[in-house]
Amino acid sequence: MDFGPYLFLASLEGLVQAAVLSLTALGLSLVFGVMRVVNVGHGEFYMLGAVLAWWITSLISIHPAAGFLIALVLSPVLVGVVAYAADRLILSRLDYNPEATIVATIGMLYVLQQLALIYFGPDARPVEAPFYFRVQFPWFGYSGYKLIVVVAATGLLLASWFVIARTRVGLIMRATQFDGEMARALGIPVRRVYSLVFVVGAMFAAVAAVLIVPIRQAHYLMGLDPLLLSFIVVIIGGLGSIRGTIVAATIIGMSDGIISVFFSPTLAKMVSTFLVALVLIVRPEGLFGAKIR
Amino acid sequence: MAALTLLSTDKLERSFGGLRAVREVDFELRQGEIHALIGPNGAGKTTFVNLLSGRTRADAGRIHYRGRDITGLPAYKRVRCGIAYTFQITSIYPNLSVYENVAIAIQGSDKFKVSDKTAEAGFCNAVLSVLGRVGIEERARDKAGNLAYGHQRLLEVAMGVALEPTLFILDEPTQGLSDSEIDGFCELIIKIGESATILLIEHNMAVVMALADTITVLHQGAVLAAGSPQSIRKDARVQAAYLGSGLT
Amino acid sequence: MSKEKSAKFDSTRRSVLKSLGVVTGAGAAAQLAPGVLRYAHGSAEPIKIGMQLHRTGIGASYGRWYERVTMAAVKIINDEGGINGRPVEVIIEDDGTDPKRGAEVVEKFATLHKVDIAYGTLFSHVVIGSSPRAGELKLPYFVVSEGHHVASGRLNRYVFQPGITDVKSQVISMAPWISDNLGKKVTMIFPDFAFGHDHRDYFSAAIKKQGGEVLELIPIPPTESSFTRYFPRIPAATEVLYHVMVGPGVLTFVKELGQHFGSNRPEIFGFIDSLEAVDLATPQLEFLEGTYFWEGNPRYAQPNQTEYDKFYREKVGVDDNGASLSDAKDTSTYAHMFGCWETLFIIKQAMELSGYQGRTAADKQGLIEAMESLSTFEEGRDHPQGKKIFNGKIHQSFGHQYISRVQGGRLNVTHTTSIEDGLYEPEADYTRMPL
Amino acid sequence: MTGDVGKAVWLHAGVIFTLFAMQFVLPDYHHLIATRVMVLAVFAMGYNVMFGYTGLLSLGHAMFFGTGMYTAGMTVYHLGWSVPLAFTAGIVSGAFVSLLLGAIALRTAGVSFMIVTLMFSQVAYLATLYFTSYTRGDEGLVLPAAARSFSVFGHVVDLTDPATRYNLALALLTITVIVVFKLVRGSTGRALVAVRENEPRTQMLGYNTFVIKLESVVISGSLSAASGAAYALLFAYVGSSFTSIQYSIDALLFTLLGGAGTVLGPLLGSFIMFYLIDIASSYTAAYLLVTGFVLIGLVLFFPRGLLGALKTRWLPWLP
Repeated sequence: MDFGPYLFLASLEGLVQAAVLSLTALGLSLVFGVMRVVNVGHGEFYMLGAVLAWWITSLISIHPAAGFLIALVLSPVLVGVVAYAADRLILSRLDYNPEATIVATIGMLYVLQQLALIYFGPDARPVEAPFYFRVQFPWFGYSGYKLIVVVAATGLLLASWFVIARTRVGLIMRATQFDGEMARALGIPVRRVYSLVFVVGAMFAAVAAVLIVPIRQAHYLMGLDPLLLSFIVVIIGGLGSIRGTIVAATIIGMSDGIISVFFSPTLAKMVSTFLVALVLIVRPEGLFGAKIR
Repeated sequence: MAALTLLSTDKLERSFGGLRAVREVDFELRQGEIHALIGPNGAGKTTFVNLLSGRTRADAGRIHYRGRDITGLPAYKRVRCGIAYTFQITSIYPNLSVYENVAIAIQGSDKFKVSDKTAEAGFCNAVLSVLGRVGIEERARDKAGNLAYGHQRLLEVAMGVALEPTLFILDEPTQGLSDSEIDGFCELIIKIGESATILLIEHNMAVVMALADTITVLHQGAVLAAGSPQSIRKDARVQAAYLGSGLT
Repeated sequence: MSKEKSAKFDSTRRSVLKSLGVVTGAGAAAQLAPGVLRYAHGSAEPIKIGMQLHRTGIGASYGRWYERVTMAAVKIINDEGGINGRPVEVIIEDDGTDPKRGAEVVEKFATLHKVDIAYGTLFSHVVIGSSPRAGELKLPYFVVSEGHHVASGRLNRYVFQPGITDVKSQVISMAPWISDNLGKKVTMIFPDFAFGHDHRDYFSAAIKKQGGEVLELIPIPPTESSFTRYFPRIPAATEVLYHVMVGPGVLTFVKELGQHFGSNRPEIFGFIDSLEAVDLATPQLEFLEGTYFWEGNPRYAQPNQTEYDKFYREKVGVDDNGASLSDAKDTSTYAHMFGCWETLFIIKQAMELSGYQGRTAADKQGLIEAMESLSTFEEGRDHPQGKKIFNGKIHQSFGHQYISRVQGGRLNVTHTTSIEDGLYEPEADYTRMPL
Repeated sequence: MTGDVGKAVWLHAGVIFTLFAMQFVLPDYHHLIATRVMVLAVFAMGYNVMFGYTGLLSLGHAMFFGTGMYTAGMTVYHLGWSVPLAFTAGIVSGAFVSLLLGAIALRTAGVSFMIVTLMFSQVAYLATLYFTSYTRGDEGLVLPAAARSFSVFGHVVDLTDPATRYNLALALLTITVIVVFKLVRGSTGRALVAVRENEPRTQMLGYNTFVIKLESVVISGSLSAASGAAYALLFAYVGSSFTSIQYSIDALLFTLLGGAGTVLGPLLGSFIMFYLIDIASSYTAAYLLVTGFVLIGLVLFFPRGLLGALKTRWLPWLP
């Protein structure tokens, strides 16, 4: 294939990658930003979102589009419930101590992953795309659904930006992020904000997963890659910086997509990871983030 | 007493964001004196001593210690040059025994090698004698975190003493102590003053007047006045500053 | 040890199968989740077969079916009086399709379960990781892997692959047909590990021999989940796209292949591995219509189906479309799993030949020499896939290969290779190795 | 406090002796497991130097283990080096890699340090898959039987012999116990703990805390590498799964369970966890569920781990 179309395809792939990644990473970033804890189990919320989407669509055998839309709503809700339980039963009891939380969320990672294995099996599970059409470019064909994923993700990102920047809920969240103590003093129910943020963060991952699952299939081991990529994104974007997260996700997603096409996906992952190292040498606090202690 | 200059600063400068916390401070500390640094809240006292101890970097200006420029020296090296520092908010090793707290300090002073047995015995005695000097010897085996606040303060001083410093910077050591404790504390500081030069940030005027040979008054990051306690007491600007900030 | 709970997924990792005498009904064995089944009238000390199973990891879908086939075959063997009058007991350990875990499982078989033989591994990297331990522990190790590593002589005298033809032979036998009927300019897509490398090396060589050429080699990690990014590397001049893929991503792989090409595609020749355990009727696979696949054993019952294949399908619980009798969506790994069936009957044959009694050095030696003395397996109930020639020097079988075309959403065999097509000069001689 | 030292020395000597005696009573399989676990315990003890004593939470130790393992394995496989030489090479490369990683990663602290170590370890993992021509990717390297014996002073050591393996593993473990014991009882150990407990204070007592942390990383990394190298040479297989995140987490798990900041904790943790998983695995394919529950349970109810609890309750002298 000639260079032009080659690069074009690469960027399309990168775009899809970036779209899904920014949703997933945003969830992780929100949780860190507001609660100052790292959720190592984040990738499993993503996995759970995908697997539940398969489960839901396989239960209701109506038109795939309808089934998918139901899953798109229901799956993240269920994941949110799981996240809420995790927050109440584990994280809040640890008083959100950063290191304890890391260990606990690693534990959650295994619990969720292995339960998925027990109840949904070790096989990759397909989910029907709500609709299917090929966009035929002169040089190659491309899944129309993938393009829709990009659009949908962008919409969601704008919406969440609006919520965080323009609404009262967002204000409360930002206040808590800025200074938990002060927020408490101002009578903000910090604990409840934490629960909310943790749930929302998990749901972001789940939504991203439901969007991607018709392309990738659902599998109990699918959680690790998005987790690592999200880590890369939040580090480069600066832990807790929404803007940084989205910019970084686009950079990483595109570069990953493009390098994958021209060289090798494995190499792409290695490169983006090294990128993190560089960023840390130059700016330990990330490109956009505020210094973290 | 000998008017030998131990430490001096030249147009020392430090800002945080827009705020000039320390502005062009020229300051001189004479060997062997007990020097008090006073001033209303937010006058930049803590920032200033942090610049001296190396915990924060200066934006401009120079620091000379024993005639040597130490402006670029990292904190731990300044400590090794004999500048000890106690934090405004008590900073000890709460989970370790009182003995360990001081042991760490002594080891940091590089005066002991814990390798061979005889040295180890000597080391142990050294620790206990330091604890003795501040009078918490019998607490050696207790967990530092369980000590009463006053004793924790003493422990932190002990950690400073253990370094056998030439210059000992104390940031509001009497803060939160009861009057009786304060008296004991003053005696202790005088005792330490026999072997070290002392720079003291203090709010409690009684303490200042009791201890200080020299006083420097900081106001809005700049030196307002410097001199003997008597001269400072009389100084109109100082009174203005204090009254202005509602302090006495 | 626990009985099986969910029919959806067998949560029992090690399971012991004493005689299936207690189980009734055809196909029950396939449904039967392995748990402990007490030997109805336990007389003789059983012969223990340690099955190294891909129950989790990228080989899971194969593992599920390898297990069902094994149970079916063992039931028959036991119903007919076992081996040398002793019932066969299968002890299953999951290797997670991971070579590291595989080696540990082999050790566990030898030192904890004290099995007579180890058996049943598919993925080549697991075989390669496990074989040396089997050799050191002097544990006869029967694999059903397709890889060329056994025949290559890289392993050791304790490792056999009697039930299924190796990749080298498969591709040699099919290369002529491909270059004659599909084209000579080939691009290869293959998984980037031992098994895929066998395809890369031996098919490239074979097609060159036919005057063809390989335009591009595109290796893909077996754990990959998104494939479009690889397709631009397919040169426009490609006449034949040769694809073989494994792992959980296979369905995504073929779907994205379809999206990429649509109607204007080159000739496509795939190894059914790219579609094992995947229902051909899945939406978006229509583009495969008219493409060709290698099949080790035809998934769809053919017009000329033998009675043996009928019997085999019935016992394993597979319908005429190669799907589970109990769940038409549960497509089998039909092109590979016959190897388990045949391997077990060959083990039986060899043990009876050597009068195998127990785990003594002499008995094991006898078993191995008996194996090496075998030369042909005639088509029959024990060998439903067809006749095979066994080379004792390289511990490898050679059989017929099937080339099928997708027509009307099913696979119809259009060409069957002869065994001779796939024979090559032995590269090694295990029989010279000390025991 | 010399009495305490005495007690501690006797305790550790006792443990080592027990392990030595065990080999004569253990049945085959458990003999084998004990061999594995002793090697893995060295890995965990290395991890503990960093996590338990210095308070640096790393999720990248699989990289150090892998460095030792691949260096030892590849020098034997490709260059035909002798076992002792390969082992040494493994440790040296481990020290080098940990020095490099430390220099970079220690610019960060807390959670970002954790993430950075995780990232680097992931690069190492991907590298083992990417450079297939040297590492044989997913398939891994199998060390030829020929390369598995060496002679010292004329008498041949055969690594395929279980007894030899057991005692070599025990030897490695013993050396590690001595090294770590001396380390944490000595001045370095005191400095490590000081950094863990209160870094700013430690700085203001004249310590160069960066160097101390770097020291800790290198010691920790080298021990882990030693464990990896030993594992490769004893069990003759080198594979990418050993460098996966799973392995970094195992080190953390073993340490937490046994008790972070105690010399013997990781050893205890390794034994218990290995058996827990092995038993669980005979009931379900989802045996890693145990790992999950243990981690959560520990952090919720048993943050100090087993020996940690003992130490705080009854045995304050436990090093």
